[in-house]
Amino acid sequence: MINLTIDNKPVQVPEGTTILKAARQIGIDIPTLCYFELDGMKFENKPGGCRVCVVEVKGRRNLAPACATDCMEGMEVLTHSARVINARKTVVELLLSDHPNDCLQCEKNGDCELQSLTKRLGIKEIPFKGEMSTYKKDTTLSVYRDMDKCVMCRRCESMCNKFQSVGALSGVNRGFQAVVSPAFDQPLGDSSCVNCGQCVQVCPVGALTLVDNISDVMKAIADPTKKVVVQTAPAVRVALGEEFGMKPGEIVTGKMAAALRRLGFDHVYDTDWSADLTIMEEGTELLGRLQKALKGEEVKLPMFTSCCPAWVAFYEKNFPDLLEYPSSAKSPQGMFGAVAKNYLAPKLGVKREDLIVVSIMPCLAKKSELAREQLSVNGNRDVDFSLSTRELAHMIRQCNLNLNDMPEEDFDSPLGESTGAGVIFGATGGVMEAALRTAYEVHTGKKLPRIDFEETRGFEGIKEATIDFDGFPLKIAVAYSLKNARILMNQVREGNPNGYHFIEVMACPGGCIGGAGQPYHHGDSNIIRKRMEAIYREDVGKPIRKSHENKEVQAIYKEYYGEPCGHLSHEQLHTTYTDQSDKLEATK
Amino acid sequence: MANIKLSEDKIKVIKDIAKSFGNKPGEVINVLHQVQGKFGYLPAEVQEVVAHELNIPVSRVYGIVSFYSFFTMEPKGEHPIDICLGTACYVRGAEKVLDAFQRELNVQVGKCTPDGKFSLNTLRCVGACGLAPVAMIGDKVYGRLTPDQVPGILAEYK
Amino acid sequence: MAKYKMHILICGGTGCKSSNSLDIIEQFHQILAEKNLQDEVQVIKTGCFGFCERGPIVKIMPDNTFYTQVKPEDARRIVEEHIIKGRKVPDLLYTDPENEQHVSDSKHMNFYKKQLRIALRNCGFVDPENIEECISRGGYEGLGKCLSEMTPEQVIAEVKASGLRGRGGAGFPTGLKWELCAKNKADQKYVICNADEGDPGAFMDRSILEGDPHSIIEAMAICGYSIGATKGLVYIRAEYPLAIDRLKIAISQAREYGLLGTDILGSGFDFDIELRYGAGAFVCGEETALIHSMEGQRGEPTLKPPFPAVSGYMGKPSNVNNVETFANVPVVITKGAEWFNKIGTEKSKGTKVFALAGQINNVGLIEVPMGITLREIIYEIGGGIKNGRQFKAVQTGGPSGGCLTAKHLDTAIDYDSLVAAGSMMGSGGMVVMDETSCMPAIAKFYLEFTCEESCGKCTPCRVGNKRLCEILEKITDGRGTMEDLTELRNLGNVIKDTALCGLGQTSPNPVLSTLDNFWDEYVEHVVDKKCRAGVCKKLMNYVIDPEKCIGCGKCQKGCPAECIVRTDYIAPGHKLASMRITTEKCLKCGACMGNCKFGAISVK
Amino acid sequence: MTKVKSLADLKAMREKLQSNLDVREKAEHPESLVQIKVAMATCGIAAGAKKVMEHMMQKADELGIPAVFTQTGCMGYCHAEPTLEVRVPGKDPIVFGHVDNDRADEILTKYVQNGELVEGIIPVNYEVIDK
Repeated sequence: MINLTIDNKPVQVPEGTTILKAARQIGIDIPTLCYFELDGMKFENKPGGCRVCVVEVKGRRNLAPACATDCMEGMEVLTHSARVINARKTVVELLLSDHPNDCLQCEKNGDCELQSLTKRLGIKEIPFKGEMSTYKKDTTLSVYRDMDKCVMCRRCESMCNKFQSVGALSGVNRGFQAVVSPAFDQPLGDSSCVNCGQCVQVCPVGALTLVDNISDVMKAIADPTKKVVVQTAPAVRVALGEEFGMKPGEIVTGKMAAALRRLGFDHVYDTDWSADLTIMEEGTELLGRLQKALKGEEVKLPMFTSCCPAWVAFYEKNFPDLLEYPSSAKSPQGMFGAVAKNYLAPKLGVKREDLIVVSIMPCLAKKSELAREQLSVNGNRDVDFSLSTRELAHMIRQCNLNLNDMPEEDFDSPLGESTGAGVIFGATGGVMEAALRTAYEVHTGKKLPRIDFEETRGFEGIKEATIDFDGFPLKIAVAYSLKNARILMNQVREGNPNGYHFIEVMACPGGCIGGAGQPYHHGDSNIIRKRMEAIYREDVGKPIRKSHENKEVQAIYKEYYGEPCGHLSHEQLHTTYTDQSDKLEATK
Repeated sequence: MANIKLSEDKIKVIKDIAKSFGNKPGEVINVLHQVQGKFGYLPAEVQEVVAHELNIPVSRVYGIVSFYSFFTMEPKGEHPIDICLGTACYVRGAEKVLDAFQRELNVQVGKCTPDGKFSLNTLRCVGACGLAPVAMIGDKVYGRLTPDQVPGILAEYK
Repeated sequence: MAKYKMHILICGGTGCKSSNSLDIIEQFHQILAEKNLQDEVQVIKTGCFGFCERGPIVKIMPDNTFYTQVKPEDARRIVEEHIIKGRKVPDLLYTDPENEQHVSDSKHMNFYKKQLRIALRNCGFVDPENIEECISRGGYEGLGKCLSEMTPEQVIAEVKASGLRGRGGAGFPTGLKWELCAKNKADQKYVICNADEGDPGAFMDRSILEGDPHSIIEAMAICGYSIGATKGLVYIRAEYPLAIDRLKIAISQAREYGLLGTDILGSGFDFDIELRYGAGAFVCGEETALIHSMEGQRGEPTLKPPFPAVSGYMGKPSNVNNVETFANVPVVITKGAEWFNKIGTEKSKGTKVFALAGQINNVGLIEVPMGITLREIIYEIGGGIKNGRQFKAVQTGGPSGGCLTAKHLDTAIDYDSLVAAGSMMGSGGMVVMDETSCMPAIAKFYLEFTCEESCGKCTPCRVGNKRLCEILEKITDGRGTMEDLTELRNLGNVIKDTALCGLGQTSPNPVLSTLDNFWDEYVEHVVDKKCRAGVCKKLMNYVIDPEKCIGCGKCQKGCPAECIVRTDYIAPGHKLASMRITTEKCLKCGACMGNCKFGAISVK
Repeated sequence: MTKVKSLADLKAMREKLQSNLDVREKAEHPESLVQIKVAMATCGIAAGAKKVMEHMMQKADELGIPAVFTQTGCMGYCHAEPTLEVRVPGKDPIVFGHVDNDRADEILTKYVQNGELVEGIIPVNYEVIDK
C-alpha cells in the first residue's frame, strides 16, 4: 500500500492506483475530459491529451495529469492550487477557442462534458481568438459528424479500434489540423463503419451525435391517413428512466407504454414479443443444423446470432467468406416490422403503405438496419423509423409529459405479450440463454431442470460453456464487442478449433443495454451494470420465461406462419447477407 | 465499401514490397517508404492496397501518411512550378500569370499534368518582391513575369 | 600493399557534396592517374570537417594543408603545384578575416583552435566507408575492452562515472539510463539510436553518421552488452540518404569483420543492428514518439511512466540515446571515465557539438568542451559577427531553446547554465543574431515551426501554440496590445506547465526568453508600432530622401500600388522634382527601393 | 575477410593497419614527431630528391623513427640540392644539403637518433611561413 496526501488529506491506496482514483476515494473529484474507462469491460481511453485533470505534485517540475499518473509513496498532491486552477482554466479556454459557440442549438446541450467543465470552472469569456477548425459535415443513417466540435479526446478512435476493431476512424493530420476521421476524409458511410454508434455514446461533446428522426415520427403521427404503431426493445425500459432523473436500473415498462400512447401512437407493441419469435426461428434453425451435423451432413457450424445490426454489417464487411454461418433469422426489429406490415396491417384494415412502424431502440445501428433492401417490400420498409432511447425521452419532454407521472399500462395485443426470454435479449448472453431455454426443451422434449444459464451472463468479453443437451455436449460462446467477435470469427476461419456450435454476438458494451442510443453513461460502467440487473429482475418477474410458451407467439404460428422455419416464415422472417467488403480490382 | 481500382502491375509492386516485409502491420512505415519510392507519391488507392496487404484498417494507413511530412498524396511533376501569390506579386498580376500557367498546362493548382512533367502550386512569398510577379520552376526563379511569357518559359522544359 | 605518401582528404558530407565535392574527387583521380601518381597519393572521401561555411574542403596530408571552397577545376592546380612541386596554392587557403593572411594549417585556424573533438574525432579524418581505417584509429577497441575485460555492471559504472549526459536535449545521465534498463528482466531488450535529427539548423548527428558510422555501431554494441540487449535499431531520417548509405555499409562491414553478429570477438555476446526510417516528424525525436513510429504508428508521444526502460519498443525494455551521445561512449571506455571526467564543468562533462549559424563569419559544425563561453564560441571560433555588426542575441536549442543576450556572453555554457538562463542545450543548434534580427519575429518563426510539427495530441500544444503564434502575428503586424503581452506570458507558462511531451513543454521558450530579454522590443512593437530591426513589414515605412532623389521616376513606374507621386521640390543640383511615397497606400513591398539606383529610398 | 576473433586480434589488426594512416595521424600531432621536409621543386626532383625521400621513408620505418615526411617547395638552396629540413622535437630545424641515400641514412642514425651533427648543414636564413 502507498501513502500520500491529496490536498493535505492523507490517503492510502494500492500500488498502481492513479492520482485521479485516489482522489475520488477521498471525495475529491478532479475534472477530466479525454479520460474514459469502462470499468470491468476492458475499455480504457487514457491518452493524457486534454490536460484538464492536471494537478500539482510537490517536487515535480511541471503539472501532472491525474488520470495517468500513478501514486507514489510520500507524494504530496494539490488539486486546486492557484497554479492548477489557472492552468486548468487556460486549457479549457483553449479548447473553447477552437469550438463553435452554438451550445443552445447543439444536440449535446445539457449532456456535453465540455459545457459542464466550462460551467464548473466558471469560465465567462474566452481570452483567445484565432483560427477555428472547419470540416465538412458528414452523416450516415445513424451517426452525424460535426468535427468542428471535436476536442481530440480520441475516445471515438479508441472505441472504433480498440473496442470494436472496426478501424473506421483514426487520428489524421497533425498539429492544429489533427482530427479524428475516416481514411482520406471520406464520408463515414464509405468506410468500414458498421454504425454501432459507440463513438457517439462516448463523444464528450457534440462532434458525434445521432441522426435525429423525431420530426419524421411526429409528422407521421400527425398524418391522419397513417396508422402509427410502435415497438420497444427490451433494453429501453431499463434505461429510459435515467433521462427523467430515476436511478439507473429502474424498470419503466408500464410508464413507457403509457407515455407512448399519450404521444399519439395508435398501438403500442413490444419488440420483446418479436424477440420470442426470433427465438422460435433461430432456435429451430440451430436445431436443424445440429441434427444435420449429427447425421453427418454438410452444415455450417457454429451458427452465429444475427440480431445485432452492427454485427451483421461487421461480418458482411469483414468476413464475406463466412456469410453462411450466421443465422438467417431477421433481428427482432426486422421480424416485428415484417409481421406488422404483412400480418397486422390487414388485421388493422390499413394498406401496408399506410401503416407506419416505429421502433424504439437502445441502438443507432437499427436506423441503418431498417434501410436494408432485405427489409423492404417494393420499396416500402418493414420498419419506417427507429428512434433511440434518448430520442424517445426528448419526444416525451417535447410533448409536455413526465415519465415519472405516467401510470403503468400494458402493451397492446396481439404483438405485446412477451416472456422473460424476450426481455433478456437486451443484455449480453441473453439471446443465447433465451435460445437455450427453448432449444433444450424442444430438442429433448423435457422440462429444463434450471431456467437460469448463469454461464452466459456477466461482463466477461468472451464467455464459453458446454451445455449438457440431454447427453449432447453443446458448445457455446458469447461475445460482446466486435473485437471479441473478430477473435471468434478468425477461429471459425481457421476451422473452429474449439468446436463451437452456437455463438452469440452483440457489439455494444454489456449488450444492447450499453447501446449507443441509450442515455449517456459518461463512462460510468455501474450504470450499465444496473441496467443488466434490471433486465434479469424483469425476467424473473415474468410469469412465462420461455419463448415457446408465449401465447401470442404460439397463436401467430397457429394462425399465420404454420411452423418455425416454415415456408412463409422463411419468406418473411428470414433474410440474406451480401458481401460488402473492399475489393481489389485490377485495371489495366 | 468501395472497390479499389489500380493497375495490375502496380498492385503487384505493392504486394511484393509488403511481402518483403513479411506483411507485418508493424512494418507499415517501411512499406510506405518503399512504395512512395516507387510511385513518387501515395494516392488513396495505393494506401488501400497497402492496408489490404498488411491487414490493417486503411484509416490507420491514412493516419500515418497524413502525420508524416515525408509522405505525400499529391504527385509532384518532373518540374514543380510554384507561383508566388504574396501581396506584391498578387497586385502585379500574379493571378494572371497563374491563369496562364493553368491554361497552358491545362491543370489545376495542386495538381500534376497527366504526363507527369509539371505540377503547379502556389506559395505565399518567395521573398523576391522586387522581381514580382515571381514563379519558380524547380530551383530556378523567374521574375517580372507576364502571361505572354509563359508559353516560352514552358517550352524550355518540353 | 602500396604505401601512400600523401593523402588528399575531401569532404563527402552532405553540405560539401551538394557543392560538387564528388566531382572534385573524380577530378583528383583523373589527374593523379594522368601523372601516374595514383600509387603515391591516396584520395579519401571523408565525413564533414565542420567548416561548412567554406566548403567544399580539401585537406592534404601529411602537411595538413587546408583548402577551402575548392572547385573541381582547382584539382589540377593542387596536384601540379602542391603535390608535385610542393607549393601551396595560396588563393585556395583559408584567409584569416582578422589579419587577411592565408592560413594553411587547420591547427592554426581560430575555427579549430578552441575545439576539442571527441564525438567528431574521426569526422574528416577517416574514410567512413572503410572499416579498416576506423580500426586503425582504435575503433571497436572500446567494445573489445568491454567484452573481454569488463562485466556489464562495470561498463555501466564506467559510463556513470564519466558523467556523460544525453546529448539530444534534456541531458539525462546516460549511465543511469542504462542502469535503469539493465535492471529490467526481459527475454528481449532493444538498444535504440535516435538519429531523427529534426531541429532546423542542427546537423551534427548527420555529420557523425556520415563521417564516423562505426563509432555508433560500436557504442550501440557496448550499450547492448551492458543492458543485456542483442538487438539494436537506428531510427534515422529518410531525408538523410547519405547517412543511411554510409551506415548500411558500415553495418555490413562490421558484420563481415565479426564485430556485429554472433559471438562478437569470441565473447559469446551477440548483437546486431537494423535500420528504421523516420518520415519527417520533429516530435519523433521524443523517445516515446520515436518508439511508436518504429512500431508503425503515428509518432505521438505517450505519457511516461512507463519509461522505455520498462516498456519500450514492442513493449520490451529499451534504451534510447541519440547519435552524439553514442559517439562519446567508445572514448569513455577506452580512455576511461577519469579522463573524460576532467573535461567540462562540474555537472556537464565532456564536449558538445554545436551547429553554428546565423549572422556569424564562420558557419559550421564545432565541438567544444562544456564550460566554454559564448564569447569564445562566437568571437574566436565563429570569427565574430558578419559585416562588423553588433551582436544582439544567440538562440540555442532550436525551437525548444531560448534567446540569450550580451549579458550571457561570459556564462560558461553547460546543460544547467543554459536552462538557468531560460534556454536549453537542445540538440545543439546555435543561431547568432545581430541588430537586423527582430526578436518578436524570431519568436514567431520558431512558434510557426512548433505549430507545424506539433503532433496535435495534447491541448496546450495543439491549440495553445497556435494561439501563441497568432498573438505574435498580431504583435508583429502592429495590432498587438499590452494585454497580449500579458497573455503571451501566461499562456506560455501554462503550455510549459501542462504540455504532454518535451516538445510541447519547451515550445514556449523562444517566446518566454525573448519576453524576458527583449521586453522593450515587444513594447515598441505594441505601443510605438515600431520594429527597430526593420523586419516587421507592416511596421515599416518607405521614405524617399528628396535631397538624394533625382526624380527619374523609376520607382513610380515599378510601384504596384501606384502610391508614388512627384513633388514640386527640385533638390539643388538636380533637374527634376523629387518623388514622394504616399505611406497610407504603400504595400511595403520594397520594389521601389530595389529600383532606385541612387539610394534615395530607405526604410524608417 | 576472416572475422576478428578477439580483442588481441583487433589490436594486432590495428597495429598492422595503423601505418596506413600514419601520414594523417602524424600530421595531427607534428610537434611530437621528427619532421622532415624535402624540397621538391623542379631542381630538387632533378637532383634526385624524390628517390632520396623514398629511401629515407623506408629507412625511418626500419629504424622505427616516428618521422613525418612532407614535400615542400624550393628552399632556395639550389646549389645544394637535394636539400631537406629536419626538425627534431624541441630543437630548431636544421637544413641539410647535397643529401644522397648514404647521407640520408647518416642523418637519421646520427643526428636524429643520437643528436650528433653531420656534414652538409646549411645555415638557415629565413623564417618558414607556416611556423
